[in-house]
Amino acid sequence: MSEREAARLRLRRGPGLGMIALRCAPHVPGLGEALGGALGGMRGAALPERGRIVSANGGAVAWMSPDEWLLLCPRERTAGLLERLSRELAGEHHLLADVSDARAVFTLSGPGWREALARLGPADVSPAGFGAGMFRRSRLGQVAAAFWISGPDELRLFCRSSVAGYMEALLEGAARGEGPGIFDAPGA
Amino acid sequence: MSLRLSSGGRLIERDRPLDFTFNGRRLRGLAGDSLASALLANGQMLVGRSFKYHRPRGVVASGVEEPNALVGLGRGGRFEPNRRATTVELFDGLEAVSQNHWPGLGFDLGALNDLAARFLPAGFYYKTFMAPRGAWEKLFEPLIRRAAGLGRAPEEPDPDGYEHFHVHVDVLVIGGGISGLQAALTAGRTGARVMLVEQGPHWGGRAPVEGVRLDGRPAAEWVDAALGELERMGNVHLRRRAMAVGVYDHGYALLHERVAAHTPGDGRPRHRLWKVRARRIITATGALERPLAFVGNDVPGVMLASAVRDYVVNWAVAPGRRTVVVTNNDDAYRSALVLREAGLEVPAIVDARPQADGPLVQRAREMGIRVVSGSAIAGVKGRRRVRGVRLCAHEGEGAVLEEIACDAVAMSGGWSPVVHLWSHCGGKLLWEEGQAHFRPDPQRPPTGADGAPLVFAAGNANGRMETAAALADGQVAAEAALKALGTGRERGGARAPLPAVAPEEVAPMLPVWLMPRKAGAKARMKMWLDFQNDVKVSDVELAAREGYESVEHTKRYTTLGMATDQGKLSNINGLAVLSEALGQPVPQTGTTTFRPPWAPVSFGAIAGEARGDLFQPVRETPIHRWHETHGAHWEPVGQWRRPYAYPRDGESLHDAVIREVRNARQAVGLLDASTLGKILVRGPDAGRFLDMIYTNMMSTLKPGRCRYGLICNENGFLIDDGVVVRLDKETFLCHTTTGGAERIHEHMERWLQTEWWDWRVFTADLTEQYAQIAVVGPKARALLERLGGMDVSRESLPFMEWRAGELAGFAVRVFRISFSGELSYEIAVPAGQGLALWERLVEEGAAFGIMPYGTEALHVMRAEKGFIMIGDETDGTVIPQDLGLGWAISKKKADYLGKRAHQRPHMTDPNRWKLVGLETLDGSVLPDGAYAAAEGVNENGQRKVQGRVTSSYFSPTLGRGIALGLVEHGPERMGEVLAFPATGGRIIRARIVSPVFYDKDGEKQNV
Amino acid sequence: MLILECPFCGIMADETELAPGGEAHVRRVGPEGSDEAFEAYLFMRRNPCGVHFELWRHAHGCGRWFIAARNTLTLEVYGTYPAQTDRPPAAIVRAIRRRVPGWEWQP
Amino acid sequence: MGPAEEGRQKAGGNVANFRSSAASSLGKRGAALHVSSVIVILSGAARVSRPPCRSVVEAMKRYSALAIAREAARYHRGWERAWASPEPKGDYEIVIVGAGGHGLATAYYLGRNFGITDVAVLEKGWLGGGNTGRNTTIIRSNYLQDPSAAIYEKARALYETMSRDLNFNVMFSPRGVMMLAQTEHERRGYLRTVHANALQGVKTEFITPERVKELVPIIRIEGPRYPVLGALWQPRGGTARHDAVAWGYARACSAMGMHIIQNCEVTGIVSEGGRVSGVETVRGRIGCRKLAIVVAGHSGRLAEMAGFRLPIESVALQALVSEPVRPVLDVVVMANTVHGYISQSDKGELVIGGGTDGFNNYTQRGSFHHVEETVRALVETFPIISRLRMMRQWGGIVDMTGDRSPIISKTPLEGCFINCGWGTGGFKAIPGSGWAMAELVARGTPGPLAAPFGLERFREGRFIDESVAAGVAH
Repeated sequence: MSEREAARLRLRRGPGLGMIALRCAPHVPGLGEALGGALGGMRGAALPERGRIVSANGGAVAWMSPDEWLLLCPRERTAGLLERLSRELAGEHHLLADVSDARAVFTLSGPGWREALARLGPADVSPAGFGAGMFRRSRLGQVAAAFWISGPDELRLFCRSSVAGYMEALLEGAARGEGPGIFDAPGA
Repeated sequence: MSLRLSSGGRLIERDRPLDFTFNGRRLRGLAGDSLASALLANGQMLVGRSFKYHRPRGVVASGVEEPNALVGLGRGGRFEPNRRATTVELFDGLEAVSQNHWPGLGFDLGALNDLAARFLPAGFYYKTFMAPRGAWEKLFEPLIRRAAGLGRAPEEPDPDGYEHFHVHVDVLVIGGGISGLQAALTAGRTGARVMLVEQGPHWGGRAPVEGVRLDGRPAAEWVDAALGELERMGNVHLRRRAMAVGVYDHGYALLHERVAAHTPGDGRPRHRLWKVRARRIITATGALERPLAFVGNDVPGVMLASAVRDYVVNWAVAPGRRTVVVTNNDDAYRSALVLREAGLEVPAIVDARPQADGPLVQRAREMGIRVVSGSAIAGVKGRRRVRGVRLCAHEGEGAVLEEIACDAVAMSGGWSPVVHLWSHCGGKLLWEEGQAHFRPDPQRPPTGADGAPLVFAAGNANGRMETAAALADGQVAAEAALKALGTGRERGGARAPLPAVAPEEVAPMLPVWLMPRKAGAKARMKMWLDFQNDVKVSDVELAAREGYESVEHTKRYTTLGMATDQGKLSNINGLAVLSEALGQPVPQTGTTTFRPPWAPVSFGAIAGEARGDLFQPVRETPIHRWHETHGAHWEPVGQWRRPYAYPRDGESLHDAVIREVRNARQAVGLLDASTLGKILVRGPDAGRFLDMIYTNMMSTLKPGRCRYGLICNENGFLIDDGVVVRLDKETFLCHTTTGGAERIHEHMERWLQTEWWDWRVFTADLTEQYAQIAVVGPKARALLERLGGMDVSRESLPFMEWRAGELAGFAVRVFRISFSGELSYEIAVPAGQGLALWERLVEEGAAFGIMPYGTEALHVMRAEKGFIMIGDETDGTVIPQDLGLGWAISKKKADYLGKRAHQRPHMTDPNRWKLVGLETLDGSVLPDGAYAAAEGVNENGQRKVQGRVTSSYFSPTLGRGIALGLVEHGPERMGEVLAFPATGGRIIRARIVSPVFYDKDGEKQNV
Repeated sequence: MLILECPFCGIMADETELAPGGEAHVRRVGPEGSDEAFEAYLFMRRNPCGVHFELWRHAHGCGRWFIAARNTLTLEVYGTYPAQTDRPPAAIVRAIRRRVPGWEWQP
Repeated sequence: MGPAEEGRQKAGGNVANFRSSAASSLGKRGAALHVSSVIVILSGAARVSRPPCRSVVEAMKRYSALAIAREAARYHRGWERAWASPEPKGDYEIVIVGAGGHGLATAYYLGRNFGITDVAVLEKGWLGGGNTGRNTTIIRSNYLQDPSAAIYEKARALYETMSRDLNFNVMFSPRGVMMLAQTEHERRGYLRTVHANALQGVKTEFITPERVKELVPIIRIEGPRYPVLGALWQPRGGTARHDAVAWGYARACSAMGMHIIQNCEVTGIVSEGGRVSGVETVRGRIGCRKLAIVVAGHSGRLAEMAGFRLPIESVALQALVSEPVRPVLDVVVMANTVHGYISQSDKGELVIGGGTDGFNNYTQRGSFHHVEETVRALVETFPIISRLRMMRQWGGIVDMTGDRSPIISKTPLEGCFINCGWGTGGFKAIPGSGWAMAELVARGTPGPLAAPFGLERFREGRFIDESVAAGVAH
């Protein structure tokens, strides 16, 4: 990759995140608090609206589907969080599972990430169509992926761990070259 | 002789010469040239040969519609056939070769066809080559095939790269002429997301060529200003060399961008395929000029009048020094004027109209050009080059009145809007008498997902042929599109005044479909409609005469419009000739269907990045790398790759499998079972749910226990199997086959979401969260005990039970299940620790002679035990009852998926084939998929059969071939010998035996 | 190339993010059903040239099954709604009637 | 030799008298009617024993190199219509809805095998304009299940002699059809097919990767993704000129005095007392004693008119052609693991097809991503095509049944028969389908070829499933 290209986009495998899949009815009393509490210090704030992700204290909760959430946290906190949540949700019909190892995480940094995604999938990743706080599940190349903006000029995405090699090659390819520069225009 | 003029040429840079070769000849062109203009500048008028008669062919157009000037470009892996010279941007070192001739372009033996042309009319091949029997196949077709094709295919793989790009816009404007620009301005000013694309390398379309003045300034200046404004807008994206090739349903538009086609090998992708999601689309795609049908209209040197204009104005190239213009409209007079202004001779303008007047005609006369009205061309002199024309009265039969010497002819039959993209998605057309062309019918546009109009045509493409009207139409189309968006934006944009354009007064054109109008049969055989495919007026008339009256029949019978230009020049003329032959108005004949792409798209661009390693995803288990470094021979299983076996140096695959089986049976083997599906099912209704999904009773399974289960679809057929584990009261873990993981999870979710949505059950696919390792063989327990940790003794972990615990410090779940018949433990750990545990097992197992084994050993061992394999014993037509699995179908349950299906007559038929074991009498291995023949033949003369082999292996354990099969009444025919006809006439005899070949009482797995 | 709005995510999903699931609102026939009823349930499809109700799964998204009310001839989409129902919601029926006067829902 | 053919031998005696009338009928509608009515009288009670019309070829003005030379002398002004374009009569003995290959073949064999020529073939648009004119022209019979192998092999055998039978060159080109085995599972499936075919009288073999490479030098057998493990090879499979098949049958039927009526959409089906008595069309009511519905993707709509439902779904299938290039591919190659099949026409175009859309669609337009998937697969398998270009892309509406096998059957409406559900594989079956359908319509009961394809199989759970051997693509 040329320096010019590297300036546009850097690709990194990781970080290894703790991931917990939670399925339960959204109206379960105290769910938001449970999640917020689990992440620490975000009372009731941690029930993201559909298609969104809320973050705090190095953790986050993403909306996966109407009755499914994904908790993201530092790896070492996973076990504790699992326990705590199953305690708090005891008695409620729910499913909790550690899926940290089932998924591979990638981080794309640099202004080129929008074009990289646009080369690989049908999602509208223009600033108008995809902004901070949004959590998009879609297709990249021939596999499913989910991505969100994790910082200025930084995108985080994950896919199934079995296709991590494919995804890495795919993203490296998409990071190469200049691209049409369609998102560079002011306010485009 | 075509030539380069000493002055002019708005697109060329005279101080930047470029060297290129044509058929090996070194030639020189200029930066800004197209390959066509550069060839003409070098006097190269003859550029190819036609498909059928191998007639000499010269450049006839200046753009994508070119049917003749097709060349082979580049060399080696970068060779590309059939490129239109008119759309190839010249670059230094370009190599081009002409096509479809032998031995040479000048002297081509294929041209013999031309002498026989009269014997080769449209569809002649349907009427002959039938006798004697076999002659078609052995003699005629091979001859025809030898003549097939135009250019040759490349012989090496394509070294270039391609990419895709997805983009979402409110309005996609197609066409960078003044109408498109005006549309983009109008839409862009409202803040809408706009993309404006132009197929060529230049903006502005024809306006700059025509010398149009906007607000008193040359068109080019207005174009530059418009581009400036558009570029400043943040919400508009401009793209040149991006050809819109297709409009698909719901506003999906395909653009084919030539990124580096003119700078080969510069590292950029050669083409980029844009997938645009547009809420509305504006087609400002201009119009195409029609040729005229007269005798010899295909001779090199006969060109479209507008093309002549383009070459002179854009590239300072003229097709000849003396050009006769022939027309049925005013527009062609512009070419005459341009030629004259360039100091070239125009001996005459031949105008089919009875009288020609109007401003353009006047100006031509004022410049001293002779205008011959009411006349036509009776014939063109010359074969490889125009040498002159013969004139006649247009209303007559072609009696020659005079001859005019000339070296070029500029023809114009009027203009047809480019309606392709409008039509791709169902847009309808209407016939415009005055212009004798089809244009988009605003009342019947293509509609989008919302049922509202999706595509809006603008400018020439909409039949607005004058500059002022075309400009205004761009604005109108944009406003209509914005309105249809329903964003209220159409009010947002300030309506900027349109530039003032001097009014053009144009005299009406006269529809002319062949000239002269009463030309005889012989003449009609020399009037070309489709230059590339050699379809003539007489061919279309023949089709009509023979009853091929539908325009589609005519097209298919004559091949009119089926050439690489897809009839861009020939279709309208062709169907007009057909209409006259049928004595019906053109609209009644209608058009053929317009299909994507508007112009050909490279397969490379369509494939995009998905080549080589990225062709399809490869799924890898956590232990994949280890397999790789330990010589695994891979077997693709879905998108996974699983080790088939681990052959050692000098060891054959077959021997490796035998070794792996023996070792697992005698010592201990290791299998990476991580690909098996692992679906978590949890909730108060989980048991009830699994009772529906599986044919077995699962709700009664006790926590800590495992049960082998079968899954049928509603049609009763067995689709998957696996071990179900009860983790706790509300939680089950369902193992599926490798291929079944997603399929079965989706199957479960579908039933939960679409049928039993009130049941309290959640599922999760945890297949990839865990690595699963099978430790198999008599020494398996000893090995685990050596690892240390949980108690794996028979007492505390019996067969078909599971425990959670620790092994060698790993937190694991251990399932005592066996697919091999041996003492076997399947150990699950979080995927991240899979490799570490595997390596630890290999290390500690050394003392026990541990060896990994692959899928083939797995198959052999399960076959020795008579265990079925989904995909081998099942094929989508087999029910559990066929496989002796009736025991796994609960009789107690009122319902399960497939239960009703199992009650149907054919499913309860006692004659269904049933699972048995098969042993060849000679110990050999039965061929895979062999059938057991029965006596006699059925009503269709097919040999009757009574069974078939479903799996067949050499069993190292028994030292002989063993097989499983389905046989009519099989279980009742133990000991009977069946005959299996194999390929090569051999007949292999095999005895029906029990499907369990090894450890019939299952003691080994239960120790 | 269809675009359908996933009623769960609110995303205008591209066809390549979705998986089709065949005719919607087909009632399951269990063990007690007649041969004819069972055959109809498994195989007899409306296959209309016009208004059609069809199951789709947001496969590369939330994984949810929803129903698209659309026209198989014009490909117009009248609306989408969650699959957890045995009949189209009133709003969808109204939307169809607006475009296809006199159209009636037949269970 | 099938029963119908035996019948033809017996009936040979009456042929002459029919032949002369048929000859005189060409282009003369009155005569055509006369002939058919003669037939009706001749037929009397036992319809089947009627004199079959073997005189098709004689009845037509023959096509030959000589005829072309003769016509060339007068600028080809002497050619007659390939088929007449008559006004519909008030009624016919048999009305066939759908003038595609299957409908026209049904009519042809009604005349040729059963001497029934009081037949009208009604076509909504232009004959051969449906899937007959939109497919990838592949002809093969390497099917796994007995009933499929029987009817497709019958069809293939009839293709071998079709040009001469019809005196119309349909350019049947038995260049060989190859189905690549790219996974172990596919390899086993094709081995099974080879064994089955041997007993069915279908000549196929399983060939090695080396032989594959020999037959298709431009293929990449080593993969990389899916190495070629061998192939199912049918040396006498191939292609034919699809339009010519419809035209050739139309010409022959017209010569027998049958009426082919284009632009005549059927709007309703008329019945009396549970028995069909005619059809309503945009050109008025046309009566008939028997009705054959042969309309592929539109079967559901016709069945609705007749008051019954079908286990059919209509979906879009797409195909595309490249620009013509010099021959690089002399056999038909099908790669089902990666969903693509390809052959090269006598004009030099690569003719390419792939999978179907998974949703109901009546637009004759498909989704581009299917084209993308197919092209991707073929570029990977034949790397040199990367720089060739897609010239044209189109779609057809195919009718898929519950088991993906066709229906040739009686219907709940007496006198009404249906032939549909050929899905993506109809073209190759045309002559066999017409042969079997003609027998069903003429006799009122199916012969051995059609019998297994009855509608009742879906109720009984007796399916004819070909997907078993991965033979999904056609």
